[in-house]
Amino acid sequence: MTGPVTIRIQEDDFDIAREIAGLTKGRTDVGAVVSFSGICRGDEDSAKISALTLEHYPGMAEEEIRRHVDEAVSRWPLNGVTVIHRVGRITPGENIVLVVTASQHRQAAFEAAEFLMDYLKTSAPFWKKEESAGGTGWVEAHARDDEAAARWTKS
Amino acid sequence: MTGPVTIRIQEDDFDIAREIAGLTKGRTDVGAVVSFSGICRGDEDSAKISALTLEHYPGMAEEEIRRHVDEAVSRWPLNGVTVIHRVGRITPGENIVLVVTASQHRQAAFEAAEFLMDYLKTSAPFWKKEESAGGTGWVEAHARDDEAAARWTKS
Amino acid sequence: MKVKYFAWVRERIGKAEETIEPPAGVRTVEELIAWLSGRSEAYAYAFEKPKVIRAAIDHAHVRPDAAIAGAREIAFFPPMTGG
Amino acid sequence: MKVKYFAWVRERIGKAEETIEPPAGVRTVEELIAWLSGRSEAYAYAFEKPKVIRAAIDHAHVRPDAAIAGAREIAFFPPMTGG
Repeated sequence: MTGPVTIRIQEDDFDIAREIAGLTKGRTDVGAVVSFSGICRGDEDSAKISALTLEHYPGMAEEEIRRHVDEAVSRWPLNGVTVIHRVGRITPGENIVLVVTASQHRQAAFEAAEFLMDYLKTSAPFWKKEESAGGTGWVEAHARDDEAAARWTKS
Repeated sequence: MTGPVTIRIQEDDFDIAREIAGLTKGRTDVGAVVSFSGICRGDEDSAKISALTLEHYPGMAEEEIRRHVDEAVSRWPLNGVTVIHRVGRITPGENIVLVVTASQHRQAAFEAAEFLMDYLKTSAPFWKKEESAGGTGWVEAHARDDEAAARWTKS
Repeated sequence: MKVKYFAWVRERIGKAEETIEPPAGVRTVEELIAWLSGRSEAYAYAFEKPKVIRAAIDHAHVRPDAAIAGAREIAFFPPMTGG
Repeated sequence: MKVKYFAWVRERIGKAEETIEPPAGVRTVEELIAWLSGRSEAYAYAFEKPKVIRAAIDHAHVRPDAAIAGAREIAFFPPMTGG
Protein backbone atom coordinates (compact mmCIF):
# COMPACT_ATOMS: atom_id res chain seq x y z
CA MET A 1 0.00 0.00 0.00
CA THR A 2 1.19 3.51 -0.79
CA GLY A 3 -0.26 5.62 1.95
CA PRO A 4 -0.34 6.33 5.66
CA VAL A 5 -1.62 4.02 8.40
CA THR A 6 -2.58 5.67 11.68
CA ILE A 7 -3.79 3.80 14.76
CA ARG A 8 -4.47 5.74 17.94
CA ILE A 9 -6.11 4.96 21.26
CA GLN A 10 -6.77 8.15 23.18
CA GLU A 11 -8.98 9.83 25.76
CA ASP A 12 -9.40 12.98 23.68
CA ASP A 13 -11.98 13.46 20.98
CA PHE A 14 -10.90 13.33 17.34
CA ASP A 15 -11.44 15.71 14.43
CA ILE A 16 -12.91 13.78 11.49
CA ALA A 17 -12.08 16.49 8.95
CA ARG A 18 -8.44 16.53 10.02
CA GLU A 19 -8.19 12.75 9.84
CA ILE A 20 -9.75 12.67 6.36
CA ALA A 21 -7.39 15.46 5.25
CA GLY A 22 -4.50 13.40 6.60
CA LEU A 23 -5.30 10.70 4.03
CA THR A 24 -6.05 12.97 1.07
CA LYS A 25 -4.25 16.32 1.33
CA GLY A 26 -1.75 16.99 -1.42
CA ARG A 27 -2.54 13.71 -3.18
CA THR A 28 -4.26 13.00 -6.47
CA ASP A 29 -4.38 9.19 -6.33
CA VAL A 30 -7.29 8.92 -3.87
CA GLY A 31 -10.71 8.72 -5.50
CA ALA A 32 -12.83 7.58 -2.56
CA VAL A 33 -12.77 8.19 1.19
CA VAL A 34 -15.14 6.48 3.60
CA SER A 35 -15.38 7.53 7.22
CA PHE A 36 -17.28 5.73 9.93
CA SER A 37 -17.82 7.39 13.26
CA GLY A 38 -19.41 5.59 16.16
CA ILE A 39 -21.19 7.83 18.63
CA CYS A 40 -22.38 7.24 22.19
CA ARG A 41 -26.18 7.06 22.16
CA GLY A 42 -28.42 8.25 24.96
CA ASP A 43 -30.35 5.03 25.10
CA GLU A 44 -29.59 1.39 24.42
CA ASP A 45 -32.45 -1.08 24.07
CA SER A 46 -34.76 1.58 25.58
CA ALA A 47 -32.67 2.12 28.75
CA LYS A 48 -31.47 5.71 29.29
CA ILE A 49 -27.69 6.02 29.44
CA SER A 50 -25.91 8.88 31.17
CA ALA A 51 -22.36 7.86 30.20
CA LEU A 52 -20.10 5.07 28.99
CA THR A 53 -16.68 4.25 30.37
CA LEU A 54 -14.38 2.49 27.94
CA GLU A 55 -11.61 0.24 29.22
CA HIS A 56 -8.98 -1.31 26.97
CA TYR A 57 -6.02 -3.66 27.09
CA PRO A 58 -3.03 -1.40 26.37
CA GLY A 59 -0.58 -2.99 24.00
CA MET A 60 -2.88 -5.73 22.80
CA ALA A 61 -5.54 -3.26 21.58
CA GLU A 62 -3.07 -1.49 19.28
CA GLU A 63 -1.62 -4.80 18.05
CA GLU A 64 -5.04 -6.31 17.37
CA ILE A 65 -6.13 -3.25 15.39
CA ARG A 66 -2.83 -3.28 13.50
CA ARG A 67 -3.33 -6.95 12.55
CA HIS A 68 -6.76 -6.17 11.11
CA VAL A 69 -5.53 -3.07 9.29
CA ASP A 70 -2.77 -5.22 7.76
CA GLU A 71 -5.39 -7.74 6.69
CA ALA A 72 -7.58 -5.01 5.18
CA VAL A 73 -4.57 -3.67 3.27
CA SER A 74 -3.87 -7.15 1.90
CA ARG A 75 -7.50 -7.69 0.85
CA TRP A 76 -8.38 -4.32 -0.70
CA PRO A 77 -6.39 -1.81 -2.77
CA LEU A 78 -6.17 0.96 -0.16
CA ASN A 79 -4.33 4.28 -0.16
CA GLY A 80 -4.52 4.87 3.57
CA VAL A 81 -6.26 3.81 6.77
CA THR A 82 -6.90 5.63 10.05
CA VAL A 83 -8.39 3.99 13.14
CA ILE A 84 -8.94 5.97 16.34
CA HIS A 85 -10.62 4.49 19.41
CA ARG A 86 -11.36 6.57 22.45
CA VAL A 87 -11.16 5.28 26.03
CA GLY A 88 -12.30 6.72 29.35
CA ARG A 89 -15.63 8.33 30.14
CA ILE A 90 -17.80 9.34 27.18
CA THR A 91 -21.23 10.97 27.37
CA PRO A 92 -24.14 10.64 24.89
CA GLY A 93 -23.55 12.49 21.66
CA GLU A 94 -19.76 12.14 21.91
CA ASN A 95 -17.61 10.23 19.46
CA ILE A 96 -16.30 6.77 20.42
CA VAL A 97 -14.52 5.40 17.37
CA LEU A 98 -13.40 6.52 13.93
CA VAL A 99 -12.37 4.48 10.91
CA VAL A 100 -11.29 6.22 7.70
CA THR A 101 -10.31 4.34 4.54
CA ALA A 102 -9.00 5.80 1.29
CA SER A 103 -8.82 4.04 -2.05
CA GLN A 104 -8.93 4.67 -5.79
CA HIS A 105 -12.37 3.07 -5.92
CA ARG A 106 -15.39 3.38 -3.69
CA GLN A 107 -16.17 -0.29 -3.19
CA ALA A 108 -12.74 -1.02 -1.68
CA ALA A 109 -13.06 1.95 0.67
CA PHE A 110 -16.56 0.92 1.78
CA GLU A 111 -15.74 -2.76 2.28
CA ALA A 112 -12.49 -2.14 4.15
CA ALA A 113 -14.22 0.31 6.53
CA GLU A 114 -17.01 -2.20 7.23
CA PHE A 115 -14.52 -5.00 7.74
CA LEU A 116 -12.51 -2.94 10.22
CA MET A 117 -15.59 -1.88 12.17
CA ASP A 118 -16.91 -5.43 12.37
CA TYR A 119 -13.58 -6.62 13.76
CA LEU A 120 -13.21 -3.72 16.15
CA LYS A 121 -16.60 -4.67 17.61
CA THR A 122 -15.78 -8.33 18.15
CA SER A 123 -12.06 -8.75 18.51
CA ALA A 124 -10.34 -5.56 19.66
CA PRO A 125 -9.94 -5.67 23.46
CA PHE A 126 -12.22 -2.81 24.56
CA TRP A 127 -15.06 -3.03 27.07
CA LYS A 128 -17.90 -0.61 27.69
CA LYS A 129 -19.46 0.06 31.06
CA GLU A 130 -22.77 1.90 31.06
CA GLU A 131 -23.99 4.38 33.63
CA SER A 132 -27.74 4.80 33.85
CA ALA A 133 -30.35 5.80 36.42
CA GLY A 134 -30.47 2.15 37.48
CA GLY A 135 -26.75 1.98 38.25
CA THR A 136 -23.72 0.89 36.25
CA GLY A 137 -23.17 -2.32 34.33
CA TRP A 138 -20.93 -3.83 31.68
CA VAL A 139 -22.36 -3.91 28.18
CA GLU A 140 -22.97 -7.43 26.90
CA ALA A 141 -21.65 -8.54 23.55
CA HIS A 142 -24.22 -8.79 20.75
CA ALA A 143 -24.62 -11.96 18.68
CA ARG A 144 -25.30 -9.71 15.68
CA ASP A 145 -21.75 -8.34 15.94
CA ASP A 146 -20.29 -11.84 15.80
CA GLU A 147 -22.43 -12.55 12.76
CA ALA A 148 -21.31 -9.32 11.09
CA ALA A 149 -17.65 -10.23 11.64
CA ALA A 150 -18.15 -13.81 10.45
CA ARG A 151 -19.13 -12.67 6.95
CA TRP A 152 -15.52 -11.65 6.28
CA THR A 153 -14.09 -15.09 7.04
CA LYS A 154 -12.66 -16.66 3.93
CA SER A 155 -14.27 -20.02 3.27
CA MET B 1 -37.45 9.01 9.57
CA THR B 2 -36.72 11.46 12.36
CA GLY B 3 -33.91 13.58 11.05
CA PRO B 4 -32.79 16.02 8.40
CA VAL B 5 -32.47 15.37 4.67
CA THR B 6 -30.21 17.71 2.73
CA ILE B 7 -29.67 17.58 -1.03
CA ARG B 8 -27.49 20.19 -2.67
CA ILE B 9 -25.97 20.66 -6.10
CA GLN B 10 -23.38 23.39 -6.02
CA GLU B 11 -20.19 24.72 -7.60
CA ASP B 12 -18.52 25.36 -4.24
CA ASP B 13 -16.62 22.79 -2.25
CA PHE B 14 -18.23 21.28 0.84
CA ASP B 15 -17.03 20.90 4.42
CA ILE B 16 -17.37 17.26 5.48
CA ALA B 17 -17.07 18.03 9.20
CA ARG B 18 -19.86 20.60 9.00
CA GLU B 19 -22.12 18.22 7.11
CA ILE B 20 -21.51 15.41 9.63
CA ALA B 21 -22.16 17.84 12.50
CA GLY B 22 -25.42 18.82 10.79
CA LEU B 23 -26.65 15.25 11.24
CA THR B 24 -25.35 14.66 14.76
CA LYS B 25 -25.00 17.93 16.72
CA GLY B 26 -27.20 18.16 19.78
CA ARG B 27 -28.64 14.67 19.25
CA THR B 28 -28.19 11.47 21.21
CA ASP B 29 -30.10 9.06 18.97
CA VAL B 30 -27.40 8.68 16.31
CA GLY B 31 -24.97 5.83 16.91
CA ALA B 32 -23.29 5.58 13.52
CA VAL B 33 -22.35 8.07 10.81
CA VAL B 34 -20.87 7.04 7.48
CA SER B 35 -19.46 9.59 5.08
CA PHE B 36 -18.37 8.92 1.53
CA SER B 37 -16.44 11.53 -0.36
CA GLY B 38 -15.56 11.12 -4.01
CA ILE B 39 -12.45 12.96 -5.09
CA CYS B 40 -11.14 13.91 -8.55
CA ARG B 41 -8.12 11.75 -9.31
CA GLY B 42 -5.12 12.86 -11.33
CA ASP B 43 -5.23 9.85 -13.59
CA GLU B 44 -7.92 7.54 -14.90
CA ASP B 45 -6.95 4.25 -16.53
CA SER B 46 -3.35 5.54 -16.71
CA ALA B 47 -4.23 8.79 -18.59
CA LYS B 48 -3.20 12.01 -16.81
CA ILE B 49 -6.12 14.30 -16.08
CA SER B 50 -5.74 18.05 -15.57
CA ALA B 51 -9.40 18.77 -14.71
CA LEU B 52 -12.99 17.53 -14.86
CA THR B 53 -16.00 19.59 -15.81
CA LEU B 54 -19.28 18.35 -14.39
CA GLU B 55 -22.55 19.10 -16.16
CA HIS B 56 -25.95 18.26 -14.71
CA TYR B 57 -29.64 18.43 -15.57
CA PRO B 58 -31.00 21.07 -13.19
CA GLY B 59 -34.30 20.06 -11.69
CA MET B 60 -34.10 16.41 -12.65
CA ALA B 61 -30.79 15.88 -10.77
CA GLU B 62 -32.29 17.07 -7.48
CA GLU B 63 -35.48 15.06 -8.04
CA GLU B 64 -33.59 11.90 -8.97
CA ILE B 65 -31.41 12.15 -5.86
CA ARG B 66 -34.49 12.86 -3.75
CA ARG B 67 -36.20 9.72 -5.08
CA HIS B 68 -33.22 7.60 -4.11
CA VAL B 69 -32.89 9.22 -0.70
CA ASP B 70 -36.60 8.48 -0.14
CA GLU B 71 -35.99 4.86 -1.14
CA ALA B 72 -32.98 4.61 1.20
CA VAL B 73 -35.09 6.01 4.04
CA SER B 74 -37.78 3.41 3.37
CA ARG B 75 -35.25 0.54 3.25
CA TRP B 76 -33.02 1.38 6.23
CA PRO B 77 -33.69 2.91 9.65
CA LEU B 78 -31.91 6.24 9.11
CA ASN B 79 -31.64 9.34 11.28
CA GLY B 80 -30.50 11.69 8.53
CA VAL B 81 -29.05 11.84 5.02
CA THR B 82 -26.97 14.48 3.25
CA VAL B 83 -26.05 14.34 -0.43
CA ILE B 84 -23.97 17.07 -2.05
CA HIS B 85 -22.82 16.92 -5.66
CA ARG B 86 -20.54 19.55 -7.13
CA VAL B 87 -20.78 20.79 -10.71
CA GLY B 88 -18.47 22.94 -12.81
CA ARG B 89 -14.71 22.63 -13.17
CA ILE B 90 -12.91 20.47 -10.61
CA THR B 91 -9.17 19.77 -10.49
CA PRO B 92 -7.40 16.64 -9.19
CA GLY B 93 -7.47 16.35 -5.42
CA GLU B 94 -10.73 18.31 -5.13
CA ASN B 95 -13.98 16.87 -3.81
CA ILE B 96 -16.72 15.89 -6.27
CA VAL B 97 -19.47 14.28 -4.21
CA LEU B 98 -20.43 13.70 -0.58
CA VAL B 99 -22.91 11.27 0.93
CA VAL B 100 -23.45 11.20 4.70
CA THR B 101 -25.83 8.79 6.40
CA ALA B 102 -26.72 8.62 10.09
CA SER B 103 -28.41 5.75 11.88
CA GLN B 104 -28.67 4.03 15.23
CA HIS B 105 -26.69 1.10 13.85
CA ARG B 106 -23.65 0.92 11.65
CA GLN B 107 -24.87 -1.57 9.07
CA ALA B 108 -27.82 0.62 8.07
CA ALA B 109 -25.54 3.66 7.74
CA PHE B 110 -23.01 1.73 5.62
CA GLU B 111 -25.56 0.09 3.34
CA ALA B 112 -27.57 3.26 2.74
CA ALA B 113 -24.41 5.21 1.85
CA GLU B 114 -23.32 2.50 -0.61
CA PHE B 115 -26.79 2.31 -2.12
CA LEU B 116 -26.90 6.08 -2.64
CA MET B 117 -23.44 6.19 -4.19
CA ASP B 118 -24.21 3.32 -6.56
CA TYR B 119 -27.35 5.10 -7.75
CA LEU B 120 -25.67 8.49 -8.03
CA LYS B 121 -23.13 6.88 -10.35
CA THR B 122 -25.67 5.27 -12.66
CA SER B 123 -28.90 7.19 -12.50
CA ALA B 124 -28.41 10.78 -11.37
CA PRO B 125 -28.12 13.03 -14.44
CA PHE B 126 -24.51 14.24 -14.18
CA TRP B 127 -21.84 13.98 -16.85
CA LYS B 128 -18.08 14.34 -16.55
CA LYS B 129 -15.82 15.80 -19.21
CA GLU B 130 -12.12 15.21 -18.78
CA GLU B 131 -9.31 17.56 -19.74
CA SER B 132 -5.95 15.93 -20.35
CA ALA B 133 -2.82 16.61 -22.38
CA GLY B 134 -4.49 14.80 -25.28
CA GLY B 135 -7.52 17.11 -25.32
CA THR B 136 -10.94 16.92 -23.73
CA GLY B 137 -13.47 14.12 -23.85
CA TRP B 138 -16.61 12.89 -22.13
CA VAL B 139 -16.09 10.13 -19.58
CA GLU B 140 -17.70 6.85 -20.58
CA ALA B 141 -19.98 4.99 -18.22
CA HIS B 142 -18.50 1.90 -16.55
CA ALA B 143 -20.24 -1.46 -16.70
CA ARG B 144 -19.00 -2.06 -13.13
CA ASP B 145 -21.14 0.85 -11.93
CA ASP B 146 -24.26 -0.67 -13.49
CA GLU B 147 -23.42 -3.96 -11.80
CA ALA B 148 -22.91 -2.24 -8.45
CA ALA B 149 -26.31 -0.53 -8.73
CA ALA B 150 -28.03 -3.75 -9.84
CA ARG B 151 -27.24 -5.47 -6.53
CA TRP B 152 -29.79 -3.26 -4.76
CA THR B 153 -32.67 -4.28 -7.03
CA LYS B 154 -35.25 -6.25 -5.12
CA SER B 155 -35.84 -9.57 -6.78
CA MET C 1 -42.94 20.40 -26.37
CA LYS C 2 -39.61 21.43 -24.88
CA VAL C 3 -36.56 19.25 -25.61
CA LYS C 4 -33.27 19.41 -23.71
CA TYR C 5 -29.90 17.95 -24.62
CA PHE C 6 -26.95 17.26 -22.34
CA ALA C 7 -23.24 16.41 -22.55
CA TRP C 8 -22.11 15.22 -25.98
CA VAL C 9 -25.68 15.06 -27.30
CA ARG C 10 -25.88 18.80 -26.60
CA GLU C 11 -22.48 19.43 -28.15
CA ARG C 12 -23.27 17.50 -31.33
CA ILE C 13 -26.66 19.14 -31.85
CA GLY C 14 -25.19 22.51 -31.00
CA LYS C 15 -27.88 23.67 -28.60
CA ALA C 16 -29.01 22.95 -25.05
CA GLU C 17 -32.75 23.17 -25.62
CA GLU C 18 -35.43 23.97 -28.14
CA THR C 19 -39.18 23.75 -28.64
CA ILE C 20 -40.35 21.23 -31.23
CA GLU C 21 -43.64 20.17 -32.75
CA PRO C 22 -43.25 16.62 -34.02
CA PRO C 23 -45.97 15.29 -36.37
CA ALA C 24 -48.80 13.24 -34.90
CA GLY C 25 -47.27 9.95 -36.10
CA VAL C 26 -44.34 10.37 -33.68
CA ARG C 27 -45.67 8.65 -30.58
CA THR C 28 -42.73 7.23 -28.60
CA VAL C 29 -39.28 8.30 -27.46
CA GLU C 30 -37.60 6.13 -30.10
CA GLU C 31 -39.85 7.52 -32.82
CA LEU C 32 -38.94 11.01 -31.66
CA ILE C 33 -35.24 10.14 -31.88
CA ALA C 34 -35.74 8.86 -35.43
CA TRP C 35 -37.68 12.00 -36.40
CA LEU C 36 -35.06 14.32 -34.86
CA SER C 37 -32.28 12.37 -36.61
CA GLY C 38 -33.80 13.27 -39.94
CA ARG C 39 -33.63 17.01 -39.32
CA SER C 40 -29.94 17.54 -40.09
CA GLU C 41 -26.48 16.02 -40.07
CA ALA C 42 -25.92 17.35 -36.55
CA TYR C 43 -28.98 15.54 -35.17
CA ALA C 44 -28.10 12.39 -37.12
CA TYR C 45 -24.60 12.48 -35.55
CA ALA C 46 -25.97 13.04 -32.02
CA PHE C 47 -28.36 10.11 -32.36
CA GLU C 48 -26.18 7.84 -34.53
CA LYS C 49 -26.25 5.13 -31.84
CA PRO C 50 -29.82 5.34 -30.50
CA LYS C 51 -29.24 2.48 -28.04
CA VAL C 52 -26.69 4.56 -26.16
CA ILE C 53 -29.04 7.53 -25.76
CA ARG C 54 -30.94 7.87 -22.48
CA ALA C 55 -34.17 9.81 -22.24
CA ALA C 56 -36.21 11.45 -19.50
CA ILE C 57 -39.77 12.76 -19.65
CA ASP C 58 -40.60 15.46 -17.14
CA HIS C 59 -37.49 14.63 -15.07
CA ALA C 60 -38.03 10.84 -14.87
CA HIS C 61 -36.00 8.23 -16.74
CA VAL C 62 -38.03 6.50 -19.47
CA ARG C 63 -37.47 3.64 -21.88
CA PRO C 64 -37.37 4.04 -25.69
CA ASP C 65 -40.94 2.76 -26.05
CA ALA C 66 -42.39 5.32 -23.60
CA ALA C 67 -45.20 7.45 -25.04
CA ILE C 68 -44.44 11.15 -25.45
CA ALA C 69 -48.05 12.29 -25.37
CA GLY C 70 -48.59 14.92 -22.70
CA ALA C 71 -44.89 15.42 -22.03
CA ARG C 72 -43.91 18.96 -21.11
CA GLU C 73 -40.15 18.37 -21.29
CA ILE C 74 -38.19 15.57 -22.92
CA ALA C 75 -34.42 15.27 -22.39
CA PHE C 76 -31.81 13.26 -24.28
CA PHE C 77 -28.37 12.49 -22.90
CA PRO C 78 -25.57 9.90 -22.77
CA PRO C 79 -25.28 7.38 -19.90
CA MET C 80 -24.71 9.24 -16.64
CA THR C 81 -21.19 9.52 -15.20
CA GLY C 82 -21.70 11.43 -11.97
CA GLY C 83 -20.74 10.49 -8.45
CA MET D 1 4.02 -15.52 34.60
CA LYS D 2 2.08 -12.25 34.56
CA VAL D 3 -1.71 -12.41 34.49
CA LYS D 4 -3.99 -9.48 33.62
CA TYR D 5 -7.72 -9.10 34.14
CA PHE D 6 -10.10 -6.70 32.42
CA ALA D 7 -13.65 -5.37 32.79
CA TRP D 8 -15.87 -7.43 35.14
CA VAL D 9 -13.24 -10.17 35.48
CA ARG D 10 -10.94 -7.51 36.95
CA GLU D 11 -13.69 -6.14 39.16
CA ARG D 12 -14.67 -9.55 40.52
CA ILE D 13 -11.10 -10.60 41.26
CA GLY D 14 -10.35 -7.18 42.69
CA LYS D 15 -7.07 -6.58 40.90
CA ALA D 16 -5.87 -5.68 37.43
CA GLU D 17 -2.77 -7.87 37.36
CA GLU D 18 -0.58 -10.17 39.36
CA THR D 19 2.29 -12.61 38.99
CA ILE D 20 1.44 -16.28 39.47
CA GLU D 21 3.30 -19.56 39.53
CA PRO D 22 0.84 -22.30 38.67
CA PRO D 23 1.95 -25.91 39.36
CA ALA D 24 3.48 -27.93 36.53
CA GLY D 25 0.24 -29.87 35.97
CA VAL D 26 -1.51 -26.70 34.75
CA ARG D 27 -0.77 -26.80 31.03
CA THR D 28 -3.60 -25.05 29.18
CA VAL D 29 -5.66 -21.88 29.45
CA GLU D 30 -8.69 -23.82 30.68
CA GLU D 31 -6.61 -25.64 33.28
CA LEU D 32 -5.26 -22.28 34.43
CA ILE D 33 -8.83 -20.97 34.77
CA ALA D 34 -9.74 -24.04 36.88
CA TRP D 35 -6.67 -23.58 39.06
CA LEU D 36 -7.31 -19.84 39.55
CA SER D 37 -10.96 -20.56 40.39
CA GLY D 38 -9.81 -22.65 43.34
CA ARG D 39 -7.86 -19.81 44.91
CA SER D 40 -10.77 -17.93 46.50
CA GLU D 41 -14.44 -17.03 46.28
CA ALA D 42 -13.51 -13.94 44.26
CA TYR D 43 -11.73 -15.98 41.59
CA ALA D 44 -14.49 -18.60 41.58
CA TYR D 45 -17.03 -15.80 40.97
CA ALA D 46 -14.96 -14.24 38.18
CA PHE D 47 -14.61 -17.56 36.38
CA GLU D 48 -18.02 -19.04 37.28
CA LYS D 49 -18.92 -19.34 33.58
CA PRO D 50 -15.62 -20.38 31.98
CA LYS D 51 -17.16 -20.54 28.50
CA VAL D 52 -17.81 -16.80 28.57
CA ILE D 53 -14.21 -15.95 29.45
CA ARG D 54 -11.87 -14.93 26.64
CA ALA D 55 -8.11 -15.30 26.95
CA ALA D 56 -5.05 -13.83 25.27
CA ILE D 57 -1.45 -14.97 25.47
CA ASP D 58 1.15 -12.31 24.76
CA HIS D 59 -1.50 -10.03 23.17
CA ALA D 60 -3.02 -12.63 20.84
CA HIS D 61 -6.42 -14.25 21.27
CA VAL D 62 -6.18 -17.95 22.17
CA ARG D 63 -8.62 -20.81 22.65
CA PRO D 64 -9.17 -22.60 25.97
CA ASP D 65 -6.98 -25.54 24.94
CA ALA D 66 -3.97 -23.32 24.12
CA ALA D 67 -0.78 -24.27 25.96
CA ILE D 68 0.49 -21.73 28.46
CA ALA D 69 4.12 -22.90 28.39
CA GLY D 70 6.44 -20.02 27.57
CA ALA D 71 3.78 -17.35 27.98
CA ARG D 72 5.02 -14.05 29.37
CA GLU D 73 1.57 -12.50 29.85
CA ILE D 74 -1.85 -14.13 29.98
CA ALA D 75 -5.01 -12.02 30.05
CA PHE D 76 -8.59 -12.94 30.93
CA PHE D 77 -11.60 -10.82 30.00
CA PRO D 78 -15.25 -10.91 28.94
CA PRO D 79 -16.31 -10.78 25.28
CA MET D 80 -15.19 -7.48 23.76
CA THR D 81 -17.68 -4.62 23.38
CA GLY D 82 -15.62 -1.88 21.72
CA GLY D 83 -16.26 -0.03 18.51
